[in-house]
Amino acid sequence: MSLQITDLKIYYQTLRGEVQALESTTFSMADGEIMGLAGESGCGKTTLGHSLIYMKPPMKYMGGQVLLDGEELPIWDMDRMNEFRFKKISIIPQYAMNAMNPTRKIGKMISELLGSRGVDFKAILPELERRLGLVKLSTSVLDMYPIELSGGMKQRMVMVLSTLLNPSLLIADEITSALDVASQKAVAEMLVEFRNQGYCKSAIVITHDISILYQIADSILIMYAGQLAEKASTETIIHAPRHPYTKLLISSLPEIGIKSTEKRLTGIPGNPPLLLNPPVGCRFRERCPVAFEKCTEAPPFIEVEPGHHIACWKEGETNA
Amino acid sequence: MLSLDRVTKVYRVGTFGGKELRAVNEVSFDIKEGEVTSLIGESGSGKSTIGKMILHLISISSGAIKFKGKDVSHLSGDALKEYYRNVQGVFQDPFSSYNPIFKADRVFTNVREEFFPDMQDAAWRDKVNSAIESVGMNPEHVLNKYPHQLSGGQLQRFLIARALLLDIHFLVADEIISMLDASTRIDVLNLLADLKLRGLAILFITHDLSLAHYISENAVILYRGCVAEMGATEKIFSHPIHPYTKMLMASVPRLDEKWKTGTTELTSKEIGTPEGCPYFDRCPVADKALGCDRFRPTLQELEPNHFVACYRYEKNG
Amino acid sequence: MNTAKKNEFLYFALKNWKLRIGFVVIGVFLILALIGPLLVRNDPFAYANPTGAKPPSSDYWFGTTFFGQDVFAQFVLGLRATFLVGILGGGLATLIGVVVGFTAGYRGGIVDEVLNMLTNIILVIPTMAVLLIIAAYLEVRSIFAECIFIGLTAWPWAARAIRAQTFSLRTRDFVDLAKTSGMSSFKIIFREIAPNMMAYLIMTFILQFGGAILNAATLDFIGLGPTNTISLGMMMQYAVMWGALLLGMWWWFIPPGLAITLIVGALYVMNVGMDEVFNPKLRET
Amino acid sequence: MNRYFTRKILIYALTFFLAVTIDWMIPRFMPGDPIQNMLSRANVNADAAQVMYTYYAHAFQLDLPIWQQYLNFWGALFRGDLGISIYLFPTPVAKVLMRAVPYDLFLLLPAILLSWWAGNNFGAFAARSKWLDNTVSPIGYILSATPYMWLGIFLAWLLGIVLNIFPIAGAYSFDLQPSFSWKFIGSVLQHWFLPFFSLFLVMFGGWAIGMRNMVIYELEADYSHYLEALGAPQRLVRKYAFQNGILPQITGLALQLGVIVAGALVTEVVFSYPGIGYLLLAAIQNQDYFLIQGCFLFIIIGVLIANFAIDIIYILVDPRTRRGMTGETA
Repeated sequence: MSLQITDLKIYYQTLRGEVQALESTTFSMADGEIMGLAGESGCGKTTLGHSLIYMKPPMKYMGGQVLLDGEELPIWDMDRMNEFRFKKISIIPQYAMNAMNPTRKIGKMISELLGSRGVDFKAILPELERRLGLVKLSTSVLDMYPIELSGGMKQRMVMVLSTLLNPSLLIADEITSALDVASQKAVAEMLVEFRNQGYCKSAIVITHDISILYQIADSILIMYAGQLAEKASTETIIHAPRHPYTKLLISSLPEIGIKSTEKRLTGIPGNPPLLLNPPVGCRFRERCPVAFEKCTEAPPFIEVEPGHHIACWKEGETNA
Repeated sequence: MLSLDRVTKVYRVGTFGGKELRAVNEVSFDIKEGEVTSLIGESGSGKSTIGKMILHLISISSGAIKFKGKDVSHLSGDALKEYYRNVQGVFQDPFSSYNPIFKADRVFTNVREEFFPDMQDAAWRDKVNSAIESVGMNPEHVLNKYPHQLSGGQLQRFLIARALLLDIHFLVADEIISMLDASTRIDVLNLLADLKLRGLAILFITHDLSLAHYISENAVILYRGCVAEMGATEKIFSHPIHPYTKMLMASVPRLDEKWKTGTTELTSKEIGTPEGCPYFDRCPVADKALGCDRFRPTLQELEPNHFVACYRYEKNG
Repeated sequence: MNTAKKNEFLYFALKNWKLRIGFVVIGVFLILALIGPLLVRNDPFAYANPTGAKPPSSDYWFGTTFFGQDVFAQFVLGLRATFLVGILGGGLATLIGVVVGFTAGYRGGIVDEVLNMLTNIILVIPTMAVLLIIAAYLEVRSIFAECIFIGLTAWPWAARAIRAQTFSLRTRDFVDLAKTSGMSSFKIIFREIAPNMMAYLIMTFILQFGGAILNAATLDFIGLGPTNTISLGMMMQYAVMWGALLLGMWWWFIPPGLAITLIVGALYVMNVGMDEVFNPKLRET
Repeated sequence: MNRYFTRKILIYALTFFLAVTIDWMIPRFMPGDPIQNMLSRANVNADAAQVMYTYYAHAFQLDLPIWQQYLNFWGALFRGDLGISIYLFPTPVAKVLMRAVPYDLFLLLPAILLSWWAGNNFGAFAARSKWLDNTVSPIGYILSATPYMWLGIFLAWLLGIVLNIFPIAGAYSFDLQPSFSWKFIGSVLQHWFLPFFSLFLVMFGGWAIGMRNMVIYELEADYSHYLEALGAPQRLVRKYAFQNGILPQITGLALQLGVIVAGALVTEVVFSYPGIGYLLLAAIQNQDYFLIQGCFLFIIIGVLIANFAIDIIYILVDPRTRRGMTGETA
């Protein structure tokens, strides 16, 4: 097991009260797994991803345990986490376009950053240059300022930098959403290549675009309103989902080959609940076509088949 | 219903406008009533500029836009107002479309003040209610609220309802669902399909090929301000010809098949002249012998309602 | 405005200590300026005390000048002048800034280029130098003329800030939507854009208010203030001119300068407080 | 970068043109006969008045057409001819001004540079913690709200009169002749300190507040968060924030110059420090219009030169302007 999360609970402290962004979350990831983390905006996917590496106020740790390669991550302690960041766990942030200091040459910035972490830049330079080649960047970018690079180039540069110390876990936050389709494909494929080369042992890919995950992820974890809904292999989530939310979500996605005149897709009526004061029990209850009395209790996230977890009373029952 | 005739937008950049940037370069196409035409392009392709030119929010540098046969490129005053009675738009960001300090209904009141100043309150209320109902919402649930109290999907429907208050024949839908969540976006898209059945002509601007395929009869593929390929959606999607369209089709993530590996070309090999084919530097089949680097290919109709701008595929080339 | 939002602003405004301090300080001085002259028995210019300079006492709260004039009487009258300059001078500067800023920001293109150029030019010129040379040639100077000159030279800051704000609001979709509703530019600026900038405009005015007071103090101190009244800056000028320093007459020059410092300081602090109230990112938690 | 540069130069050229035009216009378009006014109020004897009247009538060239007067004004300006001072008759204005300029530089350069340096460091320091911020920032606000002349008066009274540590008037002791002796240099420095210090303090407050805001903004920027997420120590994050936050402070320096100059004028008046400010006061009191106009021109030219220098420095320190990729998003 690469990553094991038990009962992780994260709230946001706001002036109106606590936003229950992530309810008791338990799941694990295998070594070498690329796990897609998907859901609508505000479902808690970014909260989950960020809490593992960089939990800054107003994010608030409410309990739970995170084990990476068997070692506990002190995610609630900003200072103690520093030892793990970059070396054991790393992130490609959503804002990769602005992630580099605009007034430093990229190479200089990297060397200063590595120096501050006790890594010898000179020693790692050949490897850095090799990896730049892998993402189709010339080594001359090290002598450039970030503004001289295009969006896609910056994205790839950050990708190389974030994984330079071969972290065990990489969190990739919406890395394709700002890119055009061509760059999107290239970046997504490079991520897989990085995993294959062992630049990161496993990765969590946070995105709202499920079709990208279908292309690159080994497994997909679907979240809804701060709760886990379903986790299974990519094929299963796409072709044989069992949670009602996943089913409705997947069936609402238009794909090439479907025309409105031939086959009308339907969305999910209603809106996700506000997390400031969410309903008790299953948070999908109000929009769920198969909800019943029991759903006022929160369903546990249980394994219904090997590698297939669901949090739904209906599905859990039929199998139990 | 609406036709573009060599519409061009040139921006002057540099000191005292020394350089020019062609955001849209001689784009021509027609949109018929009861049809959705998708305008597909990546960021910077000029697709939104075309939408804004149709809506008179950006001036046209050269060329003409005709609405029902009449040149509407340079309207002003009452004529422009009359045009807006027929042609309306909905934009990408639902939250930016509303003035955050006023209630969402203000978009309706603005329309009333400008277009129906004499209408009685009761009659107006009926008109608004029926417009809201026709976009699938309950007026009681959505009226009299602030934008932040409504969801993105509701806000976008609200804007479509606003357009329906007028006697519209043409709607520019500029990326209207790209910021909505997956579970709600399809319903807004279906709404456009319903409007089409009512005889509206719609220009659906998008970067998402699957959405374009779902909703539209015709598609226009735009690259750096130039039309690369256009025609019936079916033909383009089942039989893409332009190298750029082919690349798009191969790169789009699908749910029914995996990507074919083989890296996409990211770096340009060779820079062409500004007069050449805009796709020259990234094109895998570019050929200087054909003049790709020096002359911009024009659109050729390869089969009925299927046009391509590429020297490789000229009929007798 | 949204009632929920309005209450939220009010709540934070009342909770914000910077705003509270600012309001109290300004309030105290404003009251002093308004009712002070009514409390004073002595004509500020009359040589009330025949023995000349005297330190503060129950008769003369702030003492008397070298010539025996009542410092407190001059002080409260000077406060009036200070507030007048702040409101009129700062107000005029804000008004010009609003007109130029809105026009440049909303119109864009060549209009913007020209106005922006003009703004930059006036920004580079040390306005005080221009004020000096104009004032030097005027034989009779009134406080209103001073307000107008200050207003006419201080607007570029406001114009720049408002232009930038207008620019970013103008590109918002609701402005495009208003255009496609057939609304005129004038209507769009004042009914769609301006209401979104109220907080910003108030803050601009506050800064211009403080700036005008400081400018007026400089002019007055150099001897180019109004010729028909007294101001805080002029009090300091007279104090220095008649050797109050060497004579140790601290009561003559400390109050006017301290009052200006406190008023302008309170305005600056208020400005920060308002920024915190209207910009949730800056709120203290 | 070219675009940036041409624009700047154009603005400076236009500013200079406008300033000179104002300088020329004001005496000619103000109500009344300036020469008569001037002479009637200047306390000179009848003989001198006659000489001066002839001189000024010629100098103003009121008999020539307006455009000719304007062109001649420019011509004289380029020859360095700014007229003759009344108050120090018959010394040419340019010469009077040149005598004052070294004192201004001696006062302003250290005050500006040191307050800028110290204020920036102090502001960045205040941005470190909420506690520091809440105690330090109010000091900055109060300082920057203080009128220059009042702080000067206050310091002169406190340090000069009450504590009697520093002299409060002049550039050196009246009983000394300028020489390269320790005694003289010591006297110069003693006289210099108070005006310098009062200018320093007011500016210091402004820079500290500006820098505090900039650093807080930079610490919230994406690149800072990324560094922190990669476990970079606060030392490195703060270093970057400081270096990026200081760039707008450079432009801020250019924008503040006008205000600083005004502050320097009144400070010199308070301390009878023989720079242009002090000269200006004397000129105003003696109705010496040529000298007033000369002071005005000198101030403008000084500010323009300083602005230009700052622009060049900015180009040198900010790679974004150098690589010519500022702003333009096509």
